Amino acid sequence: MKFKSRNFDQASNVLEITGLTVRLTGNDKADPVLDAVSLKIRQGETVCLVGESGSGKSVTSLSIMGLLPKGVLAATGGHIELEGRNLLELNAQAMRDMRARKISMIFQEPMTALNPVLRVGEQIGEVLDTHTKLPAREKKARVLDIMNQVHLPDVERIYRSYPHQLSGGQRQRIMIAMALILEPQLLIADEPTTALDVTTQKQILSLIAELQEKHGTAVLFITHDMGVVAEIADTVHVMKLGRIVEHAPVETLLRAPKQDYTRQLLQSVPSLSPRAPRAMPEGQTVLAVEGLQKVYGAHGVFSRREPTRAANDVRFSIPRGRTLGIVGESGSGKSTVARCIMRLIDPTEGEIRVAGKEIATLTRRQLRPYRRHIQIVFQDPFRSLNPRWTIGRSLIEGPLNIGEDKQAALARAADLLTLVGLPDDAVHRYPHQFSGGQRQRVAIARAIAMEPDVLVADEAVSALDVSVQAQVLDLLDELQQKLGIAILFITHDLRVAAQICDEVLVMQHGHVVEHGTAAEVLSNPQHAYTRALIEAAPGRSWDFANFKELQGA
Amino acid sequence: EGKTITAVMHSGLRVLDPIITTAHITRNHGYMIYDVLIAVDENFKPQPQMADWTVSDDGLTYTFTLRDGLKFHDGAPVTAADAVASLKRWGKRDSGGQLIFDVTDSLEAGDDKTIVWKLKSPFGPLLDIVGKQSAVPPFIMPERVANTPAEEAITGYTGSGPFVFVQDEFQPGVSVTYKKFADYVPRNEPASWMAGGKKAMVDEVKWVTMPDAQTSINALLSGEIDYLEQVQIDLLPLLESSEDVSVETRDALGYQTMGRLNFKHPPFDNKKIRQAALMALSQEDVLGTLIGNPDYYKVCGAIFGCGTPLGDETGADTLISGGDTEGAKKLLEEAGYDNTPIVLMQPTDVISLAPQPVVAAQALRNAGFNVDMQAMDWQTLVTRRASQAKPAEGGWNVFFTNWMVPEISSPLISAMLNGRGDDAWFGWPKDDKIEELRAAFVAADTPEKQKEVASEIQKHTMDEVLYIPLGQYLMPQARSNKLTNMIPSPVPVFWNIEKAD
Amino acid sequence: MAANPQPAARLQWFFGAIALPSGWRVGVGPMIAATVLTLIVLSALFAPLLAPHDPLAMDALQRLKGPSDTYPLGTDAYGRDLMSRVLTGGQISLFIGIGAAIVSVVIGLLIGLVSGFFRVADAIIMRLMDSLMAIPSILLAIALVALNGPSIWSVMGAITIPEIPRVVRLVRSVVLSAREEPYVEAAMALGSSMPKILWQHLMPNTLAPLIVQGTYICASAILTEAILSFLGAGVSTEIPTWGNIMAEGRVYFQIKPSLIFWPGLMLSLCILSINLLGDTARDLLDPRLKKREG
Amino acid sequence: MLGYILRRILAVIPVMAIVAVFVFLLLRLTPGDPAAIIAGDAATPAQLERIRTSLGLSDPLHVQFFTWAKLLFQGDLGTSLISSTPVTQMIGQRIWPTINIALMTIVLSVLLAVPMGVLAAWRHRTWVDYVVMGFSVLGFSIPVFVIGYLFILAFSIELRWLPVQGYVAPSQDFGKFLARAILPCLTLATIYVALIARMTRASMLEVLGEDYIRTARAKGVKETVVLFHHALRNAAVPIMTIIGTGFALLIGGVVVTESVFNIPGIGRLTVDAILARDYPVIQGMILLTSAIYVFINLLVDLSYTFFDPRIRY
Ligand SMILES: Nc1ncnc2c1ncn2[C@@H]1O[C@H](COP(=O)(O)OP(=O)(O)OP(=O)(O)O)[C@@H](O)[C@H]1O
Ligand SMILES: Nc1ncnc2c1ncn2[C@@H]1O[C@H](COP(=O)(O)OP(=O)(O)OP(=O)(O)O)[C@@H](O)[C@H]1O
Ligand SMILES: [Mg+2]
Ligand SMILES: [Mg+2]
Repeated sequence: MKFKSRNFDQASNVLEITGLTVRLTGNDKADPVLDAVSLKIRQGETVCLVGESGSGKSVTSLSIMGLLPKGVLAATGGHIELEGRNLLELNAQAMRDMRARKISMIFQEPMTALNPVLRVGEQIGEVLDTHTKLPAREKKARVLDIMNQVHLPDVERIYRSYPHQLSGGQRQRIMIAMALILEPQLLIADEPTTALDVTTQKQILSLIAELQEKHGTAVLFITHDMGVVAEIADTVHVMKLGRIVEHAPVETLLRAPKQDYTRQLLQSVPSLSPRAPRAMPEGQTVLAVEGLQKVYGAHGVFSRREPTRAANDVRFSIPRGRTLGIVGESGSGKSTVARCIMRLIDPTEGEIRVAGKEIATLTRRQLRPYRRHIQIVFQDPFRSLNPRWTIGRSLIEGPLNIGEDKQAALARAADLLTLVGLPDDAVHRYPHQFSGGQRQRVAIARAIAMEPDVLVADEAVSALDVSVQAQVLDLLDELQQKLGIAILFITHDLRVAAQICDEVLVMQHGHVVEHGTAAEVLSNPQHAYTRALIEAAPGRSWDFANFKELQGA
Repeated sequence: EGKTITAVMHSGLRVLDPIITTAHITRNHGYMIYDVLIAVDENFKPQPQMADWTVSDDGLTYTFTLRDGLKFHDGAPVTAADAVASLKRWGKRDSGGQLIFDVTDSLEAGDDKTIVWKLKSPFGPLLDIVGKQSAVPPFIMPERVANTPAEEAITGYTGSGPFVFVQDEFQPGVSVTYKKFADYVPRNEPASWMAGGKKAMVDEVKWVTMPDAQTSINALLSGEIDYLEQVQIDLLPLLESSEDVSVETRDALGYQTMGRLNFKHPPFDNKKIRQAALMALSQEDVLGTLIGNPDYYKVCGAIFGCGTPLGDETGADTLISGGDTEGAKKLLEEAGYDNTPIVLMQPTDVISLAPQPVVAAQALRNAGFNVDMQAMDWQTLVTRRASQAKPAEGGWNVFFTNWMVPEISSPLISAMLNGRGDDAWFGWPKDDKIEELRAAFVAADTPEKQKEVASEIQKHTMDEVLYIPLGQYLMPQARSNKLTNMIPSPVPVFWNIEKAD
Repeated sequence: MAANPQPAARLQWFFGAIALPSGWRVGVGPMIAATVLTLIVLSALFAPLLAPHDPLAMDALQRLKGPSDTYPLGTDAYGRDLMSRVLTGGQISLFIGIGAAIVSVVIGLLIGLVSGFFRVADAIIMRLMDSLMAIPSILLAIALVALNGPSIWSVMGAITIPEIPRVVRLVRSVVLSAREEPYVEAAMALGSSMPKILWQHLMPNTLAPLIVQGTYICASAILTEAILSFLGAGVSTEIPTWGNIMAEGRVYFQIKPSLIFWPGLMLSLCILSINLLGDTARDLLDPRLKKREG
Repeated sequence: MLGYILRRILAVIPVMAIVAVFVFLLLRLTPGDPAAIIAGDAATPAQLERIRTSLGLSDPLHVQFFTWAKLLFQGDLGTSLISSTPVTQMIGQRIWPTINIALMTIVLSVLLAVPMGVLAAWRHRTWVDYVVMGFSVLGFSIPVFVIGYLFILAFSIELRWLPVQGYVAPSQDFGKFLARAILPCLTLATIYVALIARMTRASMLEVLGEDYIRTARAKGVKETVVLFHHALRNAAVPIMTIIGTGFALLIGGVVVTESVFNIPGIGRLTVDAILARDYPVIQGMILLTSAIYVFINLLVDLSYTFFDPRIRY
């Protein structure tokens, strides 16, 4: 692993934050959201800000931009100095002048950060309208130029497109173009790649690096992905509960973290090297899929949509007690397969055999007795539990459906909660009284309550912080050992797949392109696509948990 | 730029055939554009209008002679053939007309100018009926129009009257415009009610409808309109302070308000119970609520109206003295009233008809009647009163209405005095005695004899309770002071009126 | 008149906020509204005790009189006591308002649930509802009332029918979005039957918006009743309602404004309070807003 | 795009068909006998029967319906039972005042309400917001006719600035038209403004919380541009929707306002027709207003594609 190791001692400061404190307005008693944050960024430097969700990364960036939500959050102390001026003291007009000219920002969600009803060319051009007085022709030329610089294809067409007509990566490039067109001294990027798949992420990261090089821009890069940090950072700041707990040049931090919190954070990052292969058990096949195909949206008189072949000739089988991972980039058809297997949607073709019974063609009513054999855990822990139901009610819904006695089911629900590591009095609480990780445990408990043979986990840990993610993965592992369930684990994160799967199946455009044991697929990929996926994984040669290079990389 | 009178009439003009409907607004429209053969003057005496007449000594042949210069609006001369066709069509619709045609031998045009009407037996009041001013006067139309079947509405609106109907500007229910008919030749006599010279003194008359009483008063006050045919008496104070506007009673006879019982169904098929209902009611209460201001109403027990030649108040003592609840109770008891509910229809949308049922319902209840007052709009009431079904099954027992006094001032005209059972007016009394009396009235050849019979009819009507007169009231009109010389006739007419600049 | 459901909007009347036991914070405005509404409802309920006279008793000699000891608010054109009529009028007006709200919400909820969940039924039901919506409600109401006679029931029916499609649309849209929630899919995966999912998972989502919509329907029904009376197609004049007291009184608007003023005041206060409470309920019940408040 | 437009237009057909059947049944299955009305005070049962036959009212229901529907297809709405005028002609005479007043009201309302709503959302929870919302709630709470009377009392009778009533076609004398149209438009606008301002505010509040608004601010764009260029266009779809569905409200208001201000429009025509049981006119009017409503909402739907490029299915 090659880290950046430039020295910035000579470089001038672009931004210097000292003792920045941000509080909830009208609530002085609550802990401050930012507690005396200090941070400096020098010309050409990339500073990464890491830390778990809610630690105050975004609030820091919004404070710099002067975009803290009015009436909710307010900076109550400290300085943010840029070119010798304290940004906190500027009036609204002066602050507006700063934006885009001196400091720019890219946001996390490329899907929502662009105005859906304006053409993207116009949106980039608006920066020029606001801060310069260029004639229309020149303006357009500059916009096209920056669009070329961010490597957008066919810029004339894209200039006239609306955001929804672009892919996520293209939209993020538009955001970057918008941020850099006036060559600001500081670029703030708040998780700019989290919503993108790995290959696109790689492109965007190298694009930012390239432009930074070209324009000498200082970058404040916010992320929770340690891999990304390893790839791009010069200096790293670690945040926890509104404070900066540690900061150091990147290599120093990754090799020799000083604070417990940092060590813990790094240790939670799953390794890309596959787990040790488990002994193949004798268990019978509990789920077998054969020639599965799903075509979306092939009807509608005036609908001009092309039918989407989201899954094509997918076949696999899982024996008891084993975990099969499905990986692939966004839109490759992973969820489609999961939903077909669950019969939440009807497959177009193919066989699905659960506990020896073909269920692909059963009606909903006929299906009901077989439901218990196969259960699912969804990605979003905040939406997969009915917010109006107590945890207990959610947990016994399935058992009641298969005729279990209510008292017995409730008693078992309490046991299940203990099993997934929650207090058993949680039965009476509501979902909003739990954190995301805890909710995901409840969701798992709900699935387990049916005593299924197969558990489908569709991105079940993707929404969670790395530390929480690690706990949930451990939980799944433990349950599998105790109960002998087969797990179908869907993820786009190769690190996660490497840690939990026995076998891995790689999907691209609805096709299975590679299928083998985790060790084979991840260490010795055959298909070009699989190789590209692995290539793109950031920090793939660093073993974060052990603070050293990965063996054999 | 000619002179225009903008008038707000009591309702919107929708039906343009003055023979097919009895609606007053259509009659008023008729007087604007049509002329009549003969017409009554302010002394209730028929006078020549389009025609003079002679009567044969045996009273069997009437000969009318058209005067010179009569022309339709399309320029064609008015001929006797036009008049004959018009009279015949009228005779099919109008109840008075029907009586004459019952005894008509022939009605023919003698030549272009003479109309000869031969009867089988003498019919004293023929001229009174042909010359009557209301409830369908025989307007003279071109023969081609008059040949329209009596059940269908006419579609051509050519008259020979002093004003021309402007078809293009007609909006049913909203506004109607009349232009002065330049070729109209008025009679030389001074105008007196519907008789005499009809001289149009303005170029245009525009009737507009205003659904809101206050709006029309405000419009008059602000000079947006010139004339308001009816002013609600309660609203008079709004007009009193204005110097530009006069409030006056054009027509000294006014209206009679009355109740009608349904003779076909219990309990009012029982004479005693009908009498009890009459006894329970008090004119003063009804009029006080309906009109309020005593200057504008008159307690009057005469079925032919007070101030008319035949008016006589016999038998109406309780009505005019405040009702006799106790007497009514006693009568009810004697009659063995079994508490059958009586369906009383109340129209909610006509201001001059809404209060009567409310007051009556209260009075009837006080006397021990079981009253089921059902509110509805006037058109529903009109539909429902035609139903002979049982009251519980969509029929009715009582309703109230108003007539202009000239429309009930004679037993020949008054629709409620028809006693022919199912062929009679709504309520359908089968009463041979009243039919005899009406025949006697036709046969009476002097005013004195007529008066005698009329007095019999009054007595009989009150005894049988053919209908319950609830008193007489006046409707003041308001006009801009620019308008002068309006004829004080029951029908508001626009000839003779002058408008200052 | 029909008020449509509006998404997130907050109306916090005055800053002085009062904390309710459950931790809900309600402005002073809604508190006043609740008090006013309670008073109006109570006065209507106890009208027979409070009214100084029989609201139907007429006195021909006391027409259009001003306030006096016997007639605290004066008399109307029939010499009836205005105060007694206004008090009693509240009964029917509120009955129509609340009745219309309950009936249209219940019917709309049932249709909307079915329509939101079953695609086949949806196409047909929504065409029907579109058609019902297309008929302007006041015209439909006038037509129904004029044709069926002006009973309380026809007025209520006339007001209710045009509201149903709006409720259906509301319920349907909630169901459409809620059924995409993972917890609904989870319930399916757990083998819950369609009716069960519909009633236990989806229906509760519609309750909050329905309560809000219900208040708007209630307010608009009371107002529509008044307008129908104004147009001569309301409840029988023998039964006083705020609407027909005003309709009868409108002729005397310039002579005796109190005939419109008092029922109008009661009506407006009542509707104002209901609307305010509806807005407050919407804010309290809207989870999105709660989330944004943090 | 074309598919979307076509689909929307085709969807109108079943809706109007159901409206037609509904309107027909509504009127024929309920009591009320036009023959009795035409016949007048002195009619005998026999006369009534003859009139009924001549009107085709004695035919079986389905025969009446098909006769009516066939003529409808030829654009013939029948002839008024009362005034014997063709319904199309009556509507032709009466529709312009209504259209002019309604259009003016819509324009006036949108011009007033949208800035009000935007302002309220922008100054969320300040006195500006409370005033706008207060006005909106109030606008819903006072019956239209009371507002109309109050305006007349104030502006026509006390101040004498404007005429009390009436209507003059704008083509005839625009000044006079304006003088007479202002009060009815204001009266009608109160509810409509309340409705639109409310929706604008709610919708803007939602949009102002979106990420792209933050993006726009991060570009240093001025607040007015943020509000009117970025936010309002995104908030436009629900606002357009409420303008469309609020049109039903407007029709209701028109009926009342036309009575109060004595405007010879179709609102009054309808009320008069209903009270007179003039079936062909009622049918024609309900069909027409429904068609206008459907048409307006079709336009509103199509306008979505203008405001939101994503709607192209
Ligand atoms: N608009 C807001 N209102 C109230 N509290 C807020 C608001 N925005 C952020 N906070 C609080 O500030 C703290 C820091 O939030 P912030 O968004 O900066 O976290 P983060 O580190 O960016 O997390 P993530 O990785 O999830 O984006 C959190 O506790 C959050 O609850
Ligand atoms: N309901 C649907 N109708 C039409 N197309 C759909 C539908 N759901 C998914 N698709 C399409 O099917 C393809 C596969 O989608 P799927 O959700 O299975 O991908 P995925 O691998 O789960 O992606 P991600 O990692 O983003 O969750 C995509 O192109 C998607 O656009
Ligand atoms: Mg963040
Ligand atoms: Mg997926």
